[in-house]
Amino acid sequence: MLEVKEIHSYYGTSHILFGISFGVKEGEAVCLLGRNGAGKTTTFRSIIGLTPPKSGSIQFRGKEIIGKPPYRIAQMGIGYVPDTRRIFPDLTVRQNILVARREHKGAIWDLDRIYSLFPKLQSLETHMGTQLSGGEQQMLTVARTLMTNPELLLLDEPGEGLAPLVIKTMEQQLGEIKKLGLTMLICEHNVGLAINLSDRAYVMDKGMIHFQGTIDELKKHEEVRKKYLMV
Amino acid sequence: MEDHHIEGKDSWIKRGWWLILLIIASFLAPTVLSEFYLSVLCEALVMSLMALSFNFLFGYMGQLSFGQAAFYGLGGYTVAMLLTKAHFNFWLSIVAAVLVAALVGLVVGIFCVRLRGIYFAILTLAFGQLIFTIVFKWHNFTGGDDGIQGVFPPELLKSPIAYYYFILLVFLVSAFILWKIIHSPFGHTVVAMRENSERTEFLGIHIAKYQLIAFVIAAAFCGLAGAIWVPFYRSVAPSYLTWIKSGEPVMAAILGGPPIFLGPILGMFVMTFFHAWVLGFTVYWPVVMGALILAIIFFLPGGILGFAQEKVRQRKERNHQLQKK
Amino acid sequence: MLLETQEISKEFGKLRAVSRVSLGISKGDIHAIIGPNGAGKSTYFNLITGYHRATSGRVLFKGKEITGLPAYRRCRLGITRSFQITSIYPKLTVYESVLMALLSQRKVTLTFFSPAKKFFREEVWGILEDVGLADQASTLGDSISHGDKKRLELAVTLGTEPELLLLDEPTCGMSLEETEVIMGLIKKLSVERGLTILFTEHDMSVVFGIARRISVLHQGALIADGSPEEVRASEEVQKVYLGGST
Amino acid sequence: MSFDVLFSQFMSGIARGALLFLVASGLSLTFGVLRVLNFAHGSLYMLGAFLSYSIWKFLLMPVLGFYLAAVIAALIMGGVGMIIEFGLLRRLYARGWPEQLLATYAIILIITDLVKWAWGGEFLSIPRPRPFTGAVFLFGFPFPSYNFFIIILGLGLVVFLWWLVYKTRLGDIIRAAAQDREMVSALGIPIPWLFTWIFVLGAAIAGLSGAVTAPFGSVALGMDIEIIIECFAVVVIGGMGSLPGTLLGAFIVGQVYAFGILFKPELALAFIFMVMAVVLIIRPWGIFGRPER
Repeated sequence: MLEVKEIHSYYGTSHILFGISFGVKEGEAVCLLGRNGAGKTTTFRSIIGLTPPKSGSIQFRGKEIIGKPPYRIAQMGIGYVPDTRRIFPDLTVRQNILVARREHKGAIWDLDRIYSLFPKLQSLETHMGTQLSGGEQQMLTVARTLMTNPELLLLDEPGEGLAPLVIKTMEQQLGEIKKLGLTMLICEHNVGLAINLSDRAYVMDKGMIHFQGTIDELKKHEEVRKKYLMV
Repeated sequence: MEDHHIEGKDSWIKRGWWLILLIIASFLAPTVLSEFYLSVLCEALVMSLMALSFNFLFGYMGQLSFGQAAFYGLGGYTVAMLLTKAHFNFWLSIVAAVLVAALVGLVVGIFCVRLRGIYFAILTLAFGQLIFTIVFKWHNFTGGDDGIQGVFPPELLKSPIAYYYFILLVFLVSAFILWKIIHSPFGHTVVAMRENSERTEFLGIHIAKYQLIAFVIAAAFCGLAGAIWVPFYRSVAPSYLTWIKSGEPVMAAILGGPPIFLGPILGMFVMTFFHAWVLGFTVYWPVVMGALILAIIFFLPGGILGFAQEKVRQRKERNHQLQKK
Repeated sequence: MLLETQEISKEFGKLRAVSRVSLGISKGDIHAIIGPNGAGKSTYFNLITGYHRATSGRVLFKGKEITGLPAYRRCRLGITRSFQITSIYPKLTVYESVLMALLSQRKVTLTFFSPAKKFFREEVWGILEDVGLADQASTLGDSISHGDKKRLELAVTLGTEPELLLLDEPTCGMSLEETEVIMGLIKKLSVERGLTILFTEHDMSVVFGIARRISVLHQGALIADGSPEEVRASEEVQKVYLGGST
Repeated sequence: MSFDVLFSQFMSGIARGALLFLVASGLSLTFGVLRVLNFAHGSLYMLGAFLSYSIWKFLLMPVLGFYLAAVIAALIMGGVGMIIEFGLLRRLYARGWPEQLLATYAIILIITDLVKWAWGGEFLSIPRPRPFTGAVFLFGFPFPSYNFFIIILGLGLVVFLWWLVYKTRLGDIIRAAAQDREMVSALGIPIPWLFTWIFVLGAAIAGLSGAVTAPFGSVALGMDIEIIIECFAVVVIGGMGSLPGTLLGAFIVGQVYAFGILFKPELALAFIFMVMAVVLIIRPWGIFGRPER
């Protein structure tokens, strides 16, 4: 579904990604693990087109997407959930969700469905984006992206800065989304949530992929865990 | 570091030869130029001084002032009024003009340095326009729309050639002083504020204070530029303070290359001589200038010198890579 | 006590980022502040360096109250910080960046006519040698590697000749080798320059490797404070923090 | 000073404020969404005024001519706006703001010369259109009824913009894009398209406001600079990119101007700047503005 090949990305003049390659198949959940600064966020920004790679190739459903503006890539079916959440502070919760709505055939998400998945958001409907707690903001970000009816969901650090109990709830909700058949790419430096949700894992450090395999393989591979993940 | 220092001294003569040649050429200029082009050269030098002082704020401190014409005009008006109304000494009038510009710069600066980026540009523009309006509307004091005519330099500088040498000297000394300031610890701080003002604040620098000092210095040199121009042109008018005038140094700096000391001078020379040439066959100079600005923005990002530097750097890199291979 | 915070709190609207934290940092110590993301570490740092002003409580440095002082004044008193996201001068060379700090610290920034490059050669080279950046002195800040940027930031903070150095995640985003180099450097600086160091860190191996004292923040409040052994043994800490990450 | 003088100055201040709002709202909207400060906004206003004059002359319709001319001028200016955004600004979004600023400055120079070439340097004027030729009595004092036309138009624009920005989905997108355009783009909303239409809207409003000033008898070169400086004062006082801020700023500047003229006509602008200075000392980012990032 998504095929990333040998991409090199730069942030200003600094070289961040050094030939990253990986793939995500339809219906699976894959995680990118690695410490802060390993290049995970840049990888996501490269996919969605916010930091287009200088070389390499990214194909989504067989079509090259490097060079397309972010809104075109999003319209093709990639939904991006950024790590800093980026709620629109001047909009209410409801407006934050509705602003992303995009009608197309096969659209499955609407306000009702979002509210049944995240009942908390319904009760906060008229609050401003900034009045929410961290966990609520995270739900809202996910909800907002779901409204675009993506086929592939990029989740950047969905558990970042959340209390353990909230992370559990988040994990459960993401699990339900996964059951609906949505393909997911998750990145995390805090290994728990991503591992529980994912089928396969890639481990990144310093802009390179150092390990790839199933979750079980990763669990067995103590050296990789020690060296790159510090667990 | 020792090595570096010696190498620096050695190559100074090597690298500076063209500058020395230019200065010698500028001293010889009156012998070859017609009176018309000599006056264009005078204007280019005066405006270059204005552009240098503007670029001290823009290229080095990273703040775009769209109100420098106000200080230029104030310098001009101070000299004009002191000479025609108070019959003041010429040299003291010049000094007074610089002081007036610096003082007004201080007052305006106190408000402006609180802001950054585009907000700073708007506010300087607004204050510049305010000063323009006051000068324009205060008819019985400033002559309003008519300006002030009959501003004469002293006997010594009566001839255009003598006055040209005066302008040249003031320009060279001022440019040297600005160059020294830019390379002093103060200048280093100014550049650091441009690069990362938060970091600099956490190194113990009171940002607003340093910005204010730089603003006053720039205002003073702009005032000086206006002050030496008016006795040459024999008159001053409110158009000296308009934002069209303020736009000229902005454009010169971007045309020449803002991060380079000589950039705005080159830009101003190109503009002034181009202007003189264009006026030969059309009065629609602004439209030409507008088109020129757009052309530079689109085709010469980084300005003339910036573009040239980039080309040289690319060639060096290529040679370097070839050598490696 | 070199630095003391007495019951300081910081509120952002309804959110209480730091809640009545009282803590003393003694001279010459290497003191770590740990806690999960969002525990208030960064805000606590900002209260000490003057980036934010405390909603209530007091900050004392060498016994003098500095609660209301702006950042540049605190820096002049001897408190310097590094940033989690490296904050360097992209278009200044490594040498010039460190020079900037020294110019500011030695109060010569209002000198207008002598060349800046003539000042403090020895001191700048000394610092560059210390942090191992001497061979990159004339490289621009944005063209050195990530690890070197972190080192450069440390070098710049040293240029202000601080007594108290606050490091926000000094090994963030570094490889293992780079991390070890930085850890050694921090230890060395603490001994040779007599620095007091307060730092935050995610990487527990760094924390337990060099900290002589550890304070744990959780949801803005101080929940533990003591030697590494004590903190490791604390049940509450195990529960909120160490337990959560494994 | 008697009540009738004060009241009449107040009302003329309201009218002036309404006109300022007409012009400044477009400037503020463009800045709020595109983050480009359009120096040439005043020039669009001036061009709108000159265009409406010529269209009015061409139409030769006694009653409807003025209104029709104003609408056509606004539409043409919308088109000009599209050319500017599409041809110039779009290529500069990735560059620094100084270059964007200089580009709009270049547009000023070009439009000024264009107007000089096409219409010359004379003062032009359109007679007040019916039914706003006479005076209206308010508490027994007469006021030019055309002022009320401007006030009604200003209020109409307030309502329209408020509805657009706060009550429609497009408004949600506008506010979201003003905050975080990258994120909006990542949600699949075509930002370039949004930018073009916002700029077109701003230009059309500028053209319309230029057209409706023609009956004040002040269509002339230099009207662009005069209005843009006051608009800067409005947005600096109210807060850049804020609709309520622009409204409040326009009201304040209108009043200060009206009473300033009463006090000392030469320094009316100076009073505006004094108010601006006071606001800046207390809130450097304007009354309704947000601190810069």
